[in-house]
Amino acid sequence: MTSYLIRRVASAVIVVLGVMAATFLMLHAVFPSPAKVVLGARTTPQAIAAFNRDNGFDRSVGAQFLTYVNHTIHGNFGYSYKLNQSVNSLFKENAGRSALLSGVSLVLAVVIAVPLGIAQAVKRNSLFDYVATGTSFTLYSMPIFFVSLLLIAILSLKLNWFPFEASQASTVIGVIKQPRSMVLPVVSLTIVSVASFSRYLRSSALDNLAQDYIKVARAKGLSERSVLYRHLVRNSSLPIITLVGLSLPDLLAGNLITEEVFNFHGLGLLFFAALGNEDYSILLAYTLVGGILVVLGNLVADIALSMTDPRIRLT
Amino acid sequence: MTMGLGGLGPETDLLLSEPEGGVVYSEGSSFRLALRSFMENRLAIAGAVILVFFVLFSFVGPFVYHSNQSAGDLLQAHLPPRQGHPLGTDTSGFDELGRMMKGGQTALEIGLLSALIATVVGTLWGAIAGLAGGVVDGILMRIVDIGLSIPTLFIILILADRYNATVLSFALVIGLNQWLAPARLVRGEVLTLRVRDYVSAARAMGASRTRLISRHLIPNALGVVIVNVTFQIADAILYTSVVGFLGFGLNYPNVDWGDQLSDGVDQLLNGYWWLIYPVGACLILTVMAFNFIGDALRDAIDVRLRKR
Amino acid sequence: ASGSSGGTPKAAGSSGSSSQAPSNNTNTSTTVGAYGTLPAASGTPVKGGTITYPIINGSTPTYIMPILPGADSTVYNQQFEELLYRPLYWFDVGNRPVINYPLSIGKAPVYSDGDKTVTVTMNPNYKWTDGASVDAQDVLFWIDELRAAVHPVKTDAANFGNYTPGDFPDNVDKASAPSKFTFVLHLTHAYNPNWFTETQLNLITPLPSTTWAQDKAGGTQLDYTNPANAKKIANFLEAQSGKLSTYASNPLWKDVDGPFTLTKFDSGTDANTMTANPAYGGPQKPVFQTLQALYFASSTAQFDAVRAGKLDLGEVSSDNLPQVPIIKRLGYNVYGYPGLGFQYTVFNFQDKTNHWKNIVDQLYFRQAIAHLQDEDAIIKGVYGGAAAAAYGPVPAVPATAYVPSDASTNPYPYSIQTASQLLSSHGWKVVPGGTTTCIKPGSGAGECGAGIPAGQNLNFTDYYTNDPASAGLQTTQLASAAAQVGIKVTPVAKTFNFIVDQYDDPIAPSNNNKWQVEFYGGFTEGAYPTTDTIFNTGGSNNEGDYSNKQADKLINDSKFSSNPNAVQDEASYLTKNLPAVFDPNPDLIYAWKGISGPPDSFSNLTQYGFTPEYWYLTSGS
Amino acid sequence: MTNPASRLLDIDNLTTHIQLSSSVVHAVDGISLHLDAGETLGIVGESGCGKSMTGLSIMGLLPNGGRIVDGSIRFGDTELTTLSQAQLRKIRGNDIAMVFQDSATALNPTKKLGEQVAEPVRLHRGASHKEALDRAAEVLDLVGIPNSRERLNDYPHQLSGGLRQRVLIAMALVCEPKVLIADEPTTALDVTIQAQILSLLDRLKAELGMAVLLITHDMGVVAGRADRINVMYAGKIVEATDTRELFAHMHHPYTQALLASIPQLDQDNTVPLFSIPGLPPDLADPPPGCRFAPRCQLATDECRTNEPLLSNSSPAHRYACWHPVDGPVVREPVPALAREVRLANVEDGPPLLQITDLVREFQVGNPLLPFLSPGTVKAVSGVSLSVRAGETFGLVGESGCGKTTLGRLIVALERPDSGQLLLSGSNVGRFRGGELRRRRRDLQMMFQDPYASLDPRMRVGNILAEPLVIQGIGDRRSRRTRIAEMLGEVGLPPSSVDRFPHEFSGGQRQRIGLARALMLSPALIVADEPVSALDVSIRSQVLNLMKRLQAEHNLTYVVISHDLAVVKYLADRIGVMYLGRLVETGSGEDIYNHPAHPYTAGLLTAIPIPDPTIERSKDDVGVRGELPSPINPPSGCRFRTRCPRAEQRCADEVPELRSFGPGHLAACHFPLEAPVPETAAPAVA
Ligand SMILES: Nc1ncnc2c1ncn2[C@@H]1O[C@H](COP(=O)(O)OP(=O)(O)OP(=O)(O)O)[C@@H](O)[C@H]1O
Ligand SMILES: Nc1ncnc2c1ncn2[C@@H]1O[C@H](COP(=O)(O)OP(=O)(O)OP(=O)(O)O)[C@@H](O)[C@H]1O
Ligand SMILES: [Mg+2]
Ligand SMILES: [Mg+2]
Repeated sequence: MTSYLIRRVASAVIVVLGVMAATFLMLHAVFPSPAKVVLGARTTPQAIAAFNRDNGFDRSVGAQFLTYVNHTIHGNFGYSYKLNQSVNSLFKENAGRSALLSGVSLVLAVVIAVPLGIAQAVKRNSLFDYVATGTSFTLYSMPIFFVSLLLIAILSLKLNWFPFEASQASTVIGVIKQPRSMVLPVVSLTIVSVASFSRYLRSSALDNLAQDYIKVARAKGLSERSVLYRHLVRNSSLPIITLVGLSLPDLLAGNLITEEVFNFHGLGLLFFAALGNEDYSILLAYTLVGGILVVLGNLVADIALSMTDPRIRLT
Repeated sequence: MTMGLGGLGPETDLLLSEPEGGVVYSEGSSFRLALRSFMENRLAIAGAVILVFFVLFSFVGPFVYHSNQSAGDLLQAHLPPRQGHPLGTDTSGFDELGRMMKGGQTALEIGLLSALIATVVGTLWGAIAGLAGGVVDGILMRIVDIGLSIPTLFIILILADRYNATVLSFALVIGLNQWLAPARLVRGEVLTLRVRDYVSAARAMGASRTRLISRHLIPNALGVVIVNVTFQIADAILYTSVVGFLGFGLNYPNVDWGDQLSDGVDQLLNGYWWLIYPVGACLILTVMAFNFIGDALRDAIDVRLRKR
Repeated sequence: ASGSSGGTPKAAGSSGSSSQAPSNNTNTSTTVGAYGTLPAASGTPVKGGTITYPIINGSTPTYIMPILPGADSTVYNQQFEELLYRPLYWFDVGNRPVINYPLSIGKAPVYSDGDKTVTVTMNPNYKWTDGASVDAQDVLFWIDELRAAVHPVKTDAANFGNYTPGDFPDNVDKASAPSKFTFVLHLTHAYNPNWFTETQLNLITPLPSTTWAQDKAGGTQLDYTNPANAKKIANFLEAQSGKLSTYASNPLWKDVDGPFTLTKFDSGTDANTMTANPAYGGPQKPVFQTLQALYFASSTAQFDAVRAGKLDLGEVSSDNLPQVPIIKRLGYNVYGYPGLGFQYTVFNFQDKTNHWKNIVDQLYFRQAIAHLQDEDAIIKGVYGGAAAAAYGPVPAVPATAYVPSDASTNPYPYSIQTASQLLSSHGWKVVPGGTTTCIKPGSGAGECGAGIPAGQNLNFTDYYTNDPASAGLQTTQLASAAAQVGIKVTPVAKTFNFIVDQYDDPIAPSNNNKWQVEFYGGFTEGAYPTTDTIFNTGGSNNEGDYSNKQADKLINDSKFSSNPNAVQDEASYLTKNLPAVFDPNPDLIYAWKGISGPPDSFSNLTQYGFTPEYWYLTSGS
Repeated sequence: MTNPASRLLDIDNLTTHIQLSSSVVHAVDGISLHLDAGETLGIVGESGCGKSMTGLSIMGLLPNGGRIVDGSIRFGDTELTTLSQAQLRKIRGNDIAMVFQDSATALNPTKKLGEQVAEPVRLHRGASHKEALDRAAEVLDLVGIPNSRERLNDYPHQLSGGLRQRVLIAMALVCEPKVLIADEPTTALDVTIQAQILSLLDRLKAELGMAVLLITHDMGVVAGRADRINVMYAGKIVEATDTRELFAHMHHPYTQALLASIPQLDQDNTVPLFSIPGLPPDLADPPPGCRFAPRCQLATDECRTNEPLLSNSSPAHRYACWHPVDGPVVREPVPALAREVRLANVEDGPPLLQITDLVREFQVGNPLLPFLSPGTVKAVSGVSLSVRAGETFGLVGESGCGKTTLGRLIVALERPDSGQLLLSGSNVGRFRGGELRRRRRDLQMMFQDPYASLDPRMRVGNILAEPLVIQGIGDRRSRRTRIAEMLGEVGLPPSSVDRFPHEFSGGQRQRIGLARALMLSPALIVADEPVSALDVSIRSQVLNLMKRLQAEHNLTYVVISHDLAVVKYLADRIGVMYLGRLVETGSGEDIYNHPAHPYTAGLLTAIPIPDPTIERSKDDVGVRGELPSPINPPSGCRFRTRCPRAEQRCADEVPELRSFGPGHLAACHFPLEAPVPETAAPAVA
């Protein structure tokens, strides 16, 4: 277990560093310096030179990267010239809201997908199964922004059931206080994951149904229901843990678009604006945080799995 | 087991005296097996039909339905469906139906191309990792992890800014975002394949590494890879729309469903429904078709593996 | 008041309100380029109440101190900060970008001693919150702080966005205050008075010299005339202005002379709330109580809010125009008008690849391209009529004192044939739909021109901003027209920032050979629309490195000669010589409901003028 | 005949069909049988003959599409076929319990053993959680699981296969059912464990006074355990009578053939095994008449047209055949080379293969961080042996003792960590790259799993051509002819070249595997469990084939199997492996008649003999306990932990191989035989 942890954490660190390096280099390849963007179009070459000098954008990429790493290690994610604020404070502002949105949708997705997938497996090749499969495929085949905008057009602007934009409250509590305004964003973010999760759960449940222990359970005289609840459900939902871990990147991406579409200011939106502004520090910080989240997600997933699934011994 | 052999329409060898080892029933190649189970899958058939339809629509359509796609007329912009413009015109004044055909071509091309890029890169990567094992494997797979940990949009937008959106560069951008999954997949496959007995057998005959790879590993990993390709195409087409939505779609004279849809979506509230729903349907149905097919293929190949 | 910004770069329409707008036939206004009608003040004013307006992601207030650093030198910061701190000169009378003396602290400046001395007398009614009146010292204080900010060079423009080396404050030799409400500036050269008034004096915003002259919170007031102190003070104020979360609480920013005081500021979104300042000394004190800026992630989100009737004042972007009828039904008034400035498709005169430099140097080629651009179709098809034709740097509308007489005639009207003839008459074999090639190389008459080899083609890439959509549509128009004379134009979408960052010869000389044509929008001009720094040789904003002796001379005159018509001459020359292809000037469109006020107080929005103090909530809303 | 009062189960004309998408499988076709209290009824038959379906029909647990179309199953006075699922459930696991074949998947991997065993108690007895667990512990004790209390909280993967099977049995017995259906309860286990489990079942049957329906394909298993036996073939019962009667005087040719085709320990291995040609019929469209007819030597047209019925024979001994036989085959000596003749071909002089102190250990855990690894698996630890050209060397031992690894070492698929491997004098370990590849042609291997050893994507033609192509032997035409010959030799139709592996039966695939190994006419062939994946009737076909080819081509085999009988039949000399060590080597006679090592003796006892008299006379299960972990094997003699004669010394010093006669070596401190005086044994057999 411990040795396993050591190993995983070690590789996690490597990955995170890799993410930092990769994003940093990519950014540099495209925008050697944000000077022009920061100083505005009416600026002068001298000013730009000066800006680069003052902010070290004239140094070698390697040197800049080292400072970046160094700052990051000390928990300093840099400063957004565009927004005239430290990235840390910007993240503090927004992280909560993003976490809320993604978290709720993720939980929702799992809560819906697991029973759905298992039900499909149990009733496989029934009408229900076909319908469910069809729908999940359809949703799965839709670009998330399209889903979101359809939801807005129909449920909000046509039927006026829900507000067209997410809660604008600046605190998480405030957001929670306006559940109606979060319905659409959450739904559109949930939909896509549900589709893919349920597919997976279905096949996992099918595999388990084929196992002898199900037959044994029946041979004990258990009713179908208890066979399902006592034996099938748990084993076939275990993979969801890994799945959730792996789906984090998609979740982040989806989150980004949903926030944009529903005007929900969280990290995604921040990132989105930053992309347009080449707001260096924000882009880097976001990708870094994203990377850490993903790595951590998988790590936690594996550990969680090892706790719930006795077969997996983390040696 | 040995039973059921005849299960699939036996066709005995015409032998005068039955050999000691018994007769052999013909069932055709494993490909035929797979095909058979594929054909039994209704969704798969649906997918195939849809796909064929849209291929014809995109590539044959323009010969049947003529429209000027080289010069748009701004004075004829975003007209609702009418005589001469069965699906109206888009914001540049191009005939929407004709545009959709053109867009279909590009979407399918990009989908295919980027899926190929992703698959080729991913397969090689995964295969090398799986075969080399040990430290090399460790390094290569870390790189994949890194790739998976960077927000796709970030990469796409960076690359999109760097490279001008042509069909090729577009396919590259998407492909280079998609190769990670197959890399992992193929590595896993190789890891299992390389310890199969028939590989040992080949080694025992003195087969060289290259032969092992080219004659045994690759052909047997192929199934998984092909399945993956179909999914990749689906994803790629989806991505075109996301990239379009972020404003890096293709430009005149090119166009693809992705940016048609994202342009259309801007018009959602303006009630220009003809710029949204038709192309939306095309995109979603096609993506869905590929998913159906991929899903069925996967089962079909499983059947082949299960068949023992 | 955008005038004072000395021209901020403007993404194609995309700044603030993406400014495109089709006039469906409801356009009853008679003025060219206007969209919708401008209602007269109506309804019975309600005392107090709250008026809401949008701030949109990327164009939110990020700086409060009236010396805006480069990073924060945007019209949005200006509008924000000018609600609290009044500039010496207020611009725009309605939709006309001219000095608005009734609203200005300074009276008309007096030039003497061969235009080398300026004397300004100030309106004594303006008071700081602490009761002290806004006087000449406050102006001198600002000048000293400005000097401190830009000297010794830290990152000059980084500390003051509108700084151009050699210009203000460098060109002020000495500043003095002979009397409480009068100050005198002695200049280093003789300048064109109009230029100096409308591009230099307009930068001035008096600062509370009696409360801000500190280097720490609650510190003693220092003698700011001592540069060392001035520097300390500047740094302190800068630092304070960096703390967005303290904007509403910091006592510094409580001392204002504008019509409002800041009471709430959300540093997460920059959404903010202001309340009327009873001590305001201007001609119109606000009758309503609260002015609230609501944050929106995108202009789409903003418009959704308008559609839902959530905003008293809203912006209408080109994408939303077909829905104007809907919001009108909700009771919104909608009005749009082009802002002063120009949008242009820039030629790169540096790119040597594929002999582009030699080709674009040829006036006939630039003319051909100009002939391929169909402004009328663009105005109708792309902007639905909500834009004004513009053929040069100073278009016919909005009306200023400087519009050249020929501004409203297009020297190069849309015509495929003319373009085609221009080419074939200069030694090109025009192949419609194919590739036009040079068959008569050489620099003589009827030949392609110096350095253009036989078989040369006319293909080029045209980079345009991916937002707003109109940019793409315009570029597509040009491309598909060009195709008809065998010129292959490849449009490529990039982010606004990428373009201004990468495809700008003075800034990124290394990319000189990477682009031929770009369209990222253009410039919002100041009231004095000289193209100094934009089209003069080596100008810091001369993106395409256009260089022309005659143009240089005219631009120089606009700045230094005393000729009052210098700008007109400059403009009409550039119009013909085509340093770029000038594009239609889109309207900035606003929608408001439940509020009213004098028409000018709404029409000036189109010039980035923001005078909510004139508004009031009408009963029944 | 037992009196009907004690009759528990009475099945009459049970017919079960399984509906497939395109066909109907007649899995069970009108069988009738009965089961009385306290008796064990054996059901034997080849794979796919409907044994399991019979069991599942009784339980009412047929797979999807499966249903009972006719007949009745009476349990006491209740008719099971007409009961509702709800009513059936009351009986399942309570009155009638079932033990399944595959202990690996038959336990829920994520539930504690206690829970799983207790479940039926709570269900049927309505016991409290605590009571149920107590009962579970009790039963686990009963099935001989050491310190069962603690085990309650273990998870299945923490148990060895043997223990898992015991748990399964416990689970079935926890409600003290009247009838226990054991479907191949030991097929997946090692002989040593199998013996333990079977005797356990016997004991429990007696203690709980229940009736057992013992389903198996192994005549040996039923011989010792069943009171009566039903022989099934292709969904029908072909013969049914009491055990001794059956073995002594079977009437059905199938029964006879089945018994004859099993290699037996006391068998003269110069005589080819009796074997049944062909394959069992496809139950989707069974042949008319007698279903065995196509494979029966006595079959006449009558057999092929109308079906013989069980009923028209005496109730004491029912059989369905038109041309009954009486008793086992009298093995008339088939023209075969007598042992002497065979051994004459075995060249003397330097051995073909000479292994000394071969060691192979596998690193477990992450190769990148060895210091974190739990240790190494001692797969092969210092094995020495030699094989002479033309002879067959057999390797036996329990699963996991290192047989395969040793085999792979011999054919250079694994590299030894230490030790030497000489092939006709030259050190194989030295060869690298091209040299090694060229030399490989002399060393070929035949694999255990007929499904994994052939590339599913290659046609048989290419599979057989591959060795030649790789070694660059011959041209297209010569290869084609060679392949044709070889197919003939292994008894496959020429048309096979164009077929894919999945089109062949298991036995046929093994033939292909052998053919492939032979293509290069290698000096040595390692056959790893060549027949253990095959059905009894098929098995003998392959064994005969291997023997015939050896005779014709004077091949040298190293045959690996966990089945001593198979090894003894094939091999001239036998090596017994235990936990990576070679504990005894000798001729088949030596090993069988006077084993020196207790482990060898134990193995012999454990092997079920298809002869009631012998089996019943056994008083000992042979080897008790389980195989220790190969990661840290016991010190000294590795067998000591399970050895009845073990003493302190065995823990302290590793026993040397000592000679017990010519070519008969064993490594034991307290051997069962007296070692030959001159103790200085050669290090090598
Ligand atoms: N789930 C199933 N679906 C379809 N056919 C099946 C299924 N299970 C078994 N069969 C068929 O039913 C027949 C009898 O199967 P059964 O399992 O009873 O044989 P068996 O004697 O138990 O063989 P084994 O010794 O391999 O367990 C075989 O022809 C088999 O192919
Ligand atoms: N590649 C490997 N990596 C790790 N351990 C291995 C490997 N191959 C074999 N082992 C271990 O070595 C030991 C001997 O394995 P081997 O397969 O040789 O035994 P065996 O006698 O062939 O067993 P069986 O009868 O089940 O085939 C077993 O404990 C096995 O788990
Ligand atoms: Mg069975
Ligand atoms: Mg083995």
